[in-house]
Amino acid sequence: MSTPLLELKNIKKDFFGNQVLTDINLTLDEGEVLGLVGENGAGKSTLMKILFGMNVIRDTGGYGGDIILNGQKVSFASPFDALAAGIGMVHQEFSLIPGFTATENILLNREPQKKSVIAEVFGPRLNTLDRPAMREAAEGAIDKMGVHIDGEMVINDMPVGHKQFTEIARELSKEQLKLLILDEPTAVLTEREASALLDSIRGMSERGIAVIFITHRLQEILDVCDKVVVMRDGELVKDVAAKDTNVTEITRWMVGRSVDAAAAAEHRAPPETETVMSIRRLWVDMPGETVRDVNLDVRRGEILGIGGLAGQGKLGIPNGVMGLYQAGGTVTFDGRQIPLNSPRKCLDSQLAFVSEDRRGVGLLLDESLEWNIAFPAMQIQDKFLKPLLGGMIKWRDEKAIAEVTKRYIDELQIRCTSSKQNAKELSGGNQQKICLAKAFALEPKFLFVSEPTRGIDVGAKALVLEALKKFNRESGVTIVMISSELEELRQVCDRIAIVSGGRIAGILPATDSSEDFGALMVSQVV
Amino acid sequence: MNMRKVLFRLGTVAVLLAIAACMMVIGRGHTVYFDNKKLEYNGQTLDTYRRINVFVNGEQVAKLSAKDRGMATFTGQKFSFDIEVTKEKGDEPVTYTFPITVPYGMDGIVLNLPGMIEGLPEEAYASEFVPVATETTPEDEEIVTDEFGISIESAEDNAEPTPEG
Amino acid sequence: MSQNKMKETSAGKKVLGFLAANSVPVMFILICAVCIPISGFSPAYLLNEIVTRMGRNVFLILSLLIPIMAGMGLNFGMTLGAMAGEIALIFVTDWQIWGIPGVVLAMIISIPFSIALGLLCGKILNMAKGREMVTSYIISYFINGVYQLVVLYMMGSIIPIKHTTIRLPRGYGIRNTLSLLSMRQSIDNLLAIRVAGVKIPMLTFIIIAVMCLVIVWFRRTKLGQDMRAVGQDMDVARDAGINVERTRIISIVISTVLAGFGMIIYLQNMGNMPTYSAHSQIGMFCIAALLVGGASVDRASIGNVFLGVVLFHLMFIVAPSAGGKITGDTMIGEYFRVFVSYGVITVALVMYETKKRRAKASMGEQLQAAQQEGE
Amino acid sequence: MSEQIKKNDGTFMDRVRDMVRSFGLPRMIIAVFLLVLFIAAPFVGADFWTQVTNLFNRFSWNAVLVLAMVPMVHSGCGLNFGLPLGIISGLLGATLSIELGFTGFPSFVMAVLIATPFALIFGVGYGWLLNKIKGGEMMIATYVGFSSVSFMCMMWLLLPYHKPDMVWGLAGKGLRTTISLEGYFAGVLSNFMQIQIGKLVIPTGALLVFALLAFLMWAFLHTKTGTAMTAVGSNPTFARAAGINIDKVRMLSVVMSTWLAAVGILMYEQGFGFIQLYMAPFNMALPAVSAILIGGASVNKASVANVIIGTILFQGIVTMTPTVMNSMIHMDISEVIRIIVSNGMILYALTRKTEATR
Repeated sequence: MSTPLLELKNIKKDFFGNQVLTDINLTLDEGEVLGLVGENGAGKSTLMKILFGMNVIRDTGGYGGDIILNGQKVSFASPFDALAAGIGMVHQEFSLIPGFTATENILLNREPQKKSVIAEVFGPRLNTLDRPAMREAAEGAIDKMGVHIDGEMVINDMPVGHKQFTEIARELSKEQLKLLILDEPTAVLTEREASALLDSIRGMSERGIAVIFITHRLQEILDVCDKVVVMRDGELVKDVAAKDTNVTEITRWMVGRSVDAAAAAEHRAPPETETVMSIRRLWVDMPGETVRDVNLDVRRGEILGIGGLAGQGKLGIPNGVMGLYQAGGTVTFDGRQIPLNSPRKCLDSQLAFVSEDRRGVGLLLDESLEWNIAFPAMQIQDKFLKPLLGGMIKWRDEKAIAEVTKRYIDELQIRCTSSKQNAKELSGGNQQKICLAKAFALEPKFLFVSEPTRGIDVGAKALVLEALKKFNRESGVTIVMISSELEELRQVCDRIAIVSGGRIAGILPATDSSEDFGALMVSQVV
Repeated sequence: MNMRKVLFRLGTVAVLLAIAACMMVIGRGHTVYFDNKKLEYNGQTLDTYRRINVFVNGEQVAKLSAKDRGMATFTGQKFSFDIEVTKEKGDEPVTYTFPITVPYGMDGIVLNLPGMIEGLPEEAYASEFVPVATETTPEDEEIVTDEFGISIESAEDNAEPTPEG
Repeated sequence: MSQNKMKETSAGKKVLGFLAANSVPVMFILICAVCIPISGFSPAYLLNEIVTRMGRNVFLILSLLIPIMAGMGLNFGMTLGAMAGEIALIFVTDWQIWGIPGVVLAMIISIPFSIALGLLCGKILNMAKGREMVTSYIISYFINGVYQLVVLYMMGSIIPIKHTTIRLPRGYGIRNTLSLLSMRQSIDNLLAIRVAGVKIPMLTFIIIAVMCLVIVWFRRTKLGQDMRAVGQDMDVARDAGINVERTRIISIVISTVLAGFGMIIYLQNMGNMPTYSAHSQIGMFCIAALLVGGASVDRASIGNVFLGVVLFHLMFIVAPSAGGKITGDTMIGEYFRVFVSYGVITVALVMYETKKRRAKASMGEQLQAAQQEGE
Repeated sequence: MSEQIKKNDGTFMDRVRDMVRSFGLPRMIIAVFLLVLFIAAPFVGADFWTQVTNLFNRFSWNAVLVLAMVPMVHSGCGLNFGLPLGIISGLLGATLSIELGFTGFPSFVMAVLIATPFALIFGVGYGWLLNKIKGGEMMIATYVGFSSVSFMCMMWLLLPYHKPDMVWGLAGKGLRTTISLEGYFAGVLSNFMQIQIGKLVIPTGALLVFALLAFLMWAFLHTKTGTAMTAVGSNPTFARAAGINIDKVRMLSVVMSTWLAAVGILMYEQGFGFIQLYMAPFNMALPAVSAILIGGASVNKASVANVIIGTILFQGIVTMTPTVMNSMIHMDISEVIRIIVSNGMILYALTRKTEATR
């Protein structure tokens, strides 16, 4: 038997002690199409980043295990090394120059050139571009792809699908290409474009190019792949031939966990109370998390989870309701309609929000913890202020601020040198606790918590979830928690709504089986 | 390849330097002053001429009566001019052609024409022109501007005014 | 019938769109159209002036094109090149090199100064990505200080300056005005032809034409392509293996060198050099002229340069006289044109920033439309 | 006992090191340079107390202009290169007050009162513009300043001023470039409660007015609105999520800055004794900007302390270099040093990575 094109042996990776990949082994033959599936955070992207030699990996301490390409052990110092070795990757985000034509983009920085005398003096960059040769090379790559796009069209004028194809053609135009990684390429395509892409993947495979195909659309995997690899929690859980499996099975492998029973154990019965917030026909323009037509009712006193795959719009819901991104539709809270696109009005109605973007939205990184915690309460509810001159002047009450900060530091076990420390000096977990404290200080009736455990360590995770639970139980606050980690939602929430394709795909009690949630997650993926 | 590139670059620099050097030679400007003045040399006294017309490239640049001084400018080191000399009133003008070489470092040279006509040695008729201190300052010259600088410079001066004493 | 009407409205829209996209040049055409008759200048005079000013200024303005291509905005740092050119001219004047050789020599001498200053400017701008313009603007002030230090204090004391005529009476430093009489209009006069009383400096125009060709050629080179790529999206260009920082520095260096040449051409036409103020406003006026020609912060063409020079300088010539005729005070017109120069840059900058913000806000409308369709 | 001293020493050294770090190298260099100038002053024959008096005077003229930087830096609008706009309001106030026939101290008060509505109107317009172009404030502010100055150049000629003290004698109309304030408000603050000890003269009144304004600024930053302003500058998204109307806060900061600039120029004129019109306000922004930066501010952080330190350092260099450097090396390079130092400082602030990310 010939040596496989690519072999991964015991690949391990941790981010600062956080194990994200454990002992990944897989092989890939020439011309083979491998479908890689898994929930968000399962480790797919990290694995691909390792394979592609991305800088993040090296900056965070490298990886363990071996990558063997064509029988030789390789270690890429940068994506350029990976490219030279014949690995191409099409990322989720477009990497195209908007004002260039498809041809120019396909051959970006690899343009055929005509020699000129001036270049001898000032270096080869003063060679003129050989436009006809460029056109020819680009057309060759487009032909190879099998989907026709106009090489002379400027990227800005293209439909999204064509941009995606331009990226693929760029990889194909590289002579040495042996392995192509496609990271959710169909997410932005229409159905027709997607099926064209699948055809082109088959074509590539016939030419001997191996393809790693990452997608949430499981049917596509079954249609085009030779084998399916399922990852979960940084482990490779299944490696089977595509013809031997089906969508249900794959879903189960993706979300199924051995700890199922334990997680759901301490659940109370979901409170059967009246609706406290009702969302109707909500759309939100949040880049990458577009919400299309969401209808959702939240019951008083419950913890509602919102889950779903990344990019499906679950983050858009709280951001839209709280007015951080442009939104439309109606939101009624406690019988009163809440105007959208106005954070102030939401906060005045005693709603609060802990953003997923801690550093961007959640914190004043250059200010003290005291400011961070007290600021919204001060601005919205006039807390921590001393009226001077008969209320003409609202003076900051440093003492009250320090007190409340101390209280939360103790309560949430925030590790800091003093309450005057700048927020940016804290670790991720402690920053998250500050964000919670900020929301708690508002004493809201209703709290949105978005990705509360993203990027924090296990200990802090448990503490944060416990704090939320306690806040709900003791103060009777309704909480809507958004998270990519289904298991986390199932630990804390009473009910879980799954968002797929910008819409609510279904709401299930937290005690339902993982498979049911998994099926909902992939039901309307766009 | 790399060697080649270095060579080409050095070549370019050399060419530029060569052009620069060339320009410095051919563009070097000199001023020639023609004197129709008495000259004493080795006890010999040469008298002025009644009229000397100086031509450069066929163009008249000076018309010198006795004790006059004329002026012409040229670039480069070699310079040739023609003079039309009228000794006394009514005489037929005599034409001479003089090629001279001006040293590179010399901005201006004064030529005593009577001396040259008599064929005296160079040190007799040629001397370096030394500008007198009371030369016209550039401020007196006509200043052409693009009106671009409109009173903004004065604003700069005013930005940090000093208290008036 | 209705179709016809639709066509009409779309044509109307097109005209409106064209006017909106070219509002600055259109506005200037209007100003000129009003001011020219009032000013009372003869067409021959105006034409003569325009041709002279074109020869004088176009090269300088051309130097702005390349940094715009590389996405670095309006290069207020072109002043640095102007200073390099001036330093070269000081030396050439002191060495008494006259005429065209003097101009050529000055250009060659300016190159190393321009390159050094350009490298410095490029390096600093790379440290201040996203605020290139304000930084390059401050750099020009900063280097102006250094220039003064060198020219006003070091020349004649540390740097040998032979001729007392160009030194200040105190012995060191260069006089406020440097006479360039020896090379005045030497380029302009060579090959100059007169057409209907208008002197056309052919050699200058040939140089400008060659420069335009070079720019056109440059756009087609690999480096030009890289610059366009860097200008549009630095991250994508970096991912594709283009050395973004180096490319940006090169664009500034080229611009500085060209500005140095441009300044020498400009000053040989003027025939004298205000040593300490010649450069201080040149950047502003070149930028204003370019913007008047319809360029924006991220897009400029050779056509913009020529149109800009014509319109801007027409305004410049007629404004004082027209202002004088209207208000009885010529100073009004002079202030008016200064105001217009600054105003046009302000307007261009504001339009650029608002356009950048507007591009981001269109997605929401789409979503709303989609929902309404569903209803 | 001795151990305790050692410990104190350690913390002291640490504090010095911290101070140096937070102070920044260029600021240290400038401070040391100024110190050297002061030490050298007596040796080159410059009288120490005269120098100090000069510094006090200069400080009292300029400090309010520098203070005008603070609100906009706090709200994240960056350095207010558009200072001339506020200065113009002040100039309008001063000229109108004289035109209306006020003299002495009342003319100063009237100037402030008249300047205020102008500053408010200009500030609102300017703030509205800056809200439309978030991210590109500094460059546009610069050119808004320039445009307004050149626009006012026309206005100074055209507005119907008649007071003989102010208009061109021959034409009888059009304001002069420099107008003497003798008999109007020249020195009305500086001479108020002036303290004279030997050669040292302290312009108490002017310093008190600055102290009052500085105190009000400090107090404002401690109120609810002031806190919101700081938060907007520190992280606008955070502030928006906390229900702050960012545009309104930024607008307020711009109006405050413009008004302070108007008062600042009046303070300057009362000390200087002259009103300077036409292109004079043109480059007034740069010295103020560099002064606050020298005082330790950055593009989005500034405090009243920065204003005081910065003004002292900057004006110290401006007053000391001519006298000291000239006698030392017999060259008047003070102007050049001022240009290099002030613009170099602005460049340093603009290129700082930490300060560039907002």
